[in-house]
Amino acid sequence: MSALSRDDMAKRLAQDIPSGSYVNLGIGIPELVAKYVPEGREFIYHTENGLLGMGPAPKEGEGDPELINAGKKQVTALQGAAYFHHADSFAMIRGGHLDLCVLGALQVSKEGDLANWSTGAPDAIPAVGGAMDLVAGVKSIYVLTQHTTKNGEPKLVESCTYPLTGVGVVNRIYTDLAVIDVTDEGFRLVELSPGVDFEYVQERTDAPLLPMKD
Amino acid sequence: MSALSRDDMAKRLAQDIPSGSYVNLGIGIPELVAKYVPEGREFIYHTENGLLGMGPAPKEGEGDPELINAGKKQVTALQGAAYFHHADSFAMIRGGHLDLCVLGALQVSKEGDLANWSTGAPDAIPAVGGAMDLVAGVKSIYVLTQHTTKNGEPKLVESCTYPLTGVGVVNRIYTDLAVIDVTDEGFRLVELSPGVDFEYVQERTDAPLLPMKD
Amino acid sequence: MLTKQIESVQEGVARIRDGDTVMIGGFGEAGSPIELIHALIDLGATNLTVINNNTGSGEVGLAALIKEKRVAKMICSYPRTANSTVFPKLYKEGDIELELVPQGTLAERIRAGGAGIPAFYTPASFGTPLADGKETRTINDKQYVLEYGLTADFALIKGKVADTYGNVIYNKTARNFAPIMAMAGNTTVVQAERIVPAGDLDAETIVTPGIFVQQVVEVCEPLLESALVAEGASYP
Amino acid sequence: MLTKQIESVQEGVARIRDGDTVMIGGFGEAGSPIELIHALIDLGATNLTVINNNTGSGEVGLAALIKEKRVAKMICSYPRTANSTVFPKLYKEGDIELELVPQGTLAERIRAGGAGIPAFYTPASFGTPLADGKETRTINDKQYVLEYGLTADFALIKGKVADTYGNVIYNKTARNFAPIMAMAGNTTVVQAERIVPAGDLDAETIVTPGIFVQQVVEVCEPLLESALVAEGASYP
Repeated sequence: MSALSRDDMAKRLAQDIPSGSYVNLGIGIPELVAKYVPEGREFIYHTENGLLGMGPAPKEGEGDPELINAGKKQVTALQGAAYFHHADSFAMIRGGHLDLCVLGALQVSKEGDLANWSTGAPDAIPAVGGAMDLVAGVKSIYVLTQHTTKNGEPKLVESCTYPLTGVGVVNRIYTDLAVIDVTDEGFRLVELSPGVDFEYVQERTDAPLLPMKD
Repeated sequence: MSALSRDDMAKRLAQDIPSGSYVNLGIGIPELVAKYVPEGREFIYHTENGLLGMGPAPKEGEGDPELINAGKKQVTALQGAAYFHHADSFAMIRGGHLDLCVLGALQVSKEGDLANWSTGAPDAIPAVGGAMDLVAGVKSIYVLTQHTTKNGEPKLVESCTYPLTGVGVVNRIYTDLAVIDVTDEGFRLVELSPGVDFEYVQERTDAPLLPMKD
Repeated sequence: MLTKQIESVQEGVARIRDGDTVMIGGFGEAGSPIELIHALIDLGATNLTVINNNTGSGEVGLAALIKEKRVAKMICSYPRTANSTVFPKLYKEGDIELELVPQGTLAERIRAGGAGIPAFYTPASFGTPLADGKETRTINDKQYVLEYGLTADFALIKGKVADTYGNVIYNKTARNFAPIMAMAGNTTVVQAERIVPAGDLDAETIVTPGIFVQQVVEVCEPLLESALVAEGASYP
Repeated sequence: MLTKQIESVQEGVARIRDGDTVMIGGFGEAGSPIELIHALIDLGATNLTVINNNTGSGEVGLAALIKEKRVAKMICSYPRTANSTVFPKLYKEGDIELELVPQGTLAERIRAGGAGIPAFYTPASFGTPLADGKETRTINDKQYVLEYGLTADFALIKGKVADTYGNVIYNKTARNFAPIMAMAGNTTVVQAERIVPAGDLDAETIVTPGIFVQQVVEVCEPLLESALVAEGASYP
């Protein structure tokens, strides 16, 4: 069994983004997607703190502390970029103008419910950011995550036990083991990672996994 | 009896606007107010079609058909002006950011109800423009109007018979005969035009007129 | 390199179908995308619902579209203006439907539609005939009317300069409804006097970010509605 | 000639009173009006409700205001970030109240407050704990949560250039919440790196029109939060 590395997971997901898409990448593994834009394609990145046409991190010493992404890291603005205020930025999100948002997950249910902002631990400081708006408004929500937690617990579940980010919002899940669609019938396998078999994925998924469609 | 001319009515009203006020002038007699800004004061004019810092009509041949006021007449933009879109323009209006709006009237009731957009005639083409938003949002609403209609009928009434523009919105009325406040007790005289007496105004007002406060 | 530039106004309107809702920018002639409107007349789509602050003037542009009986319903705040005769005539004959909306409510409904806000409360029109039959609500002792967001199949707008990514800047008060209609149109088509390569516009001064725009077409010297009306022109 | 220019940040915050609600611009350090915040700390007003996307970092700026226990309640979307230790400590000790709001809902509530919209529906947070106890509604088969507009006694924001009429332009992503907070603040105070005479800014490129701004103060070389945090600085 050779599960994909984080970079290979991001690279795999990037293959499925059409050229010209407006994309918002969540913090963490999703950020890696920007490194793997397939040859000949162009994605336009949106960051919810007010920039469309976000580029990579600046060269050492050339950044502006007031040109940052949603993770508060310094970025650049590409040719054709535009700045705007927060209400306009979330108008883009909530109004369905973004094509794709890639997010990490704590849990995804077979109905597409997403939990990714809180473990519900009583002593945790709750913090949600823009995740609830993104899942409510962006046309497609892809989750990019390890298939299981560090302790080996399934993240793809019958029903989320952590507080929800959104109800029935996830369209597709890319993990180190497989690509899985959320369908009306539940989780359906789209693709196995090289050398991974169906049973291996099913064992690590806490809900029925439907086989690939012919 | 010497009722004020339209220009003198506008001039009288202009005396009561503090310097630095953000002002929206309705179409018709209200537009004349801009001609009579008292010495040493500065008003900033807002036009709901997207300009703050509106100036007078351009010189012959120097206008731009895309620089117009709410009455669709060519205007100019003064130093310090700003352009914005319609939603932002009405955010200024509805959000209480404008200090004063001066409007014409068909009728004003003693409770401050205003009717100024429709006579309710069955064959009329209804048209409301921005009047309902202006009366709902601007801090002070002054009505500038002839005291009676061309046929001599009172415009200041117990209760409006024409369709309303807003309920309880008018603060003060400037007519050719008098300046009148709308108070919790009803119409109260503030000032008589030169040579006009109280009874003359009361006869032409279809609701009790309270005398000036000492 | 991606580009949203198309070659003709005909291409810009080609997918508009009978029964579609079309937002058309402009406040009077300022910002009216007259070439796109004329292309829409040539296309022949009918039974349209059109959203514009007014109803056009003379017999060109929006007024011509209405005169050709392509518009089943107008949603606007002020359907009669100087030189506006076409709409009043059809309206009196019962040949066109009118939804009259206060101008600020119209703007906010369009902005809401584009921003994914399905409904909001506004104080405007409370207690007036335009609130008849509408849900109302008291919030902090003040009374409000519930209004719904507006979206459209197409938005046709006019800019001054657009870039190939669809970023747009405007000319003075021609801006008016265009930026919010761009947000609310499923497909937004912009005619601009100049199309420049992405990167030529300053990212700080862009009014409509390209994400709201699907197509841009260059119309270098747009017709002027008032000049056409003064000449007594009519379209087609 | 009118001017909104004041001479000091002290003057800008002088009328803030105990118990006031204060919106503070910025997303992390980008757009944080750190000199105005420090002046507010010096002023001593307490029991404040503060609206900001975050809770500051290190022990300068917003974090310092919180550390001095001037803030009774934070309304924000993301109260913990790198180098943010002050808020978490007070929160765990029960010494500060938190109203957690999804970032887009926060932005829309501020914009609504400034635009005279008392309430609106949004799909964000439906079915989640953040919608607990909130009114919901189904519109066109989709479910929404009712949210209320936010206003504030004061808004403290940072611009790049302001003119004496209060028109403001911003620097890159430092724009973030500032334009909508300017709308929602009863008194909006802007610190800008440069104040220019009215007319020096291009009317087409102004982001915040002066009507939303009551005072502007020049702070030529504003402190940088991340640099201060790196030095281990604390205020006062």
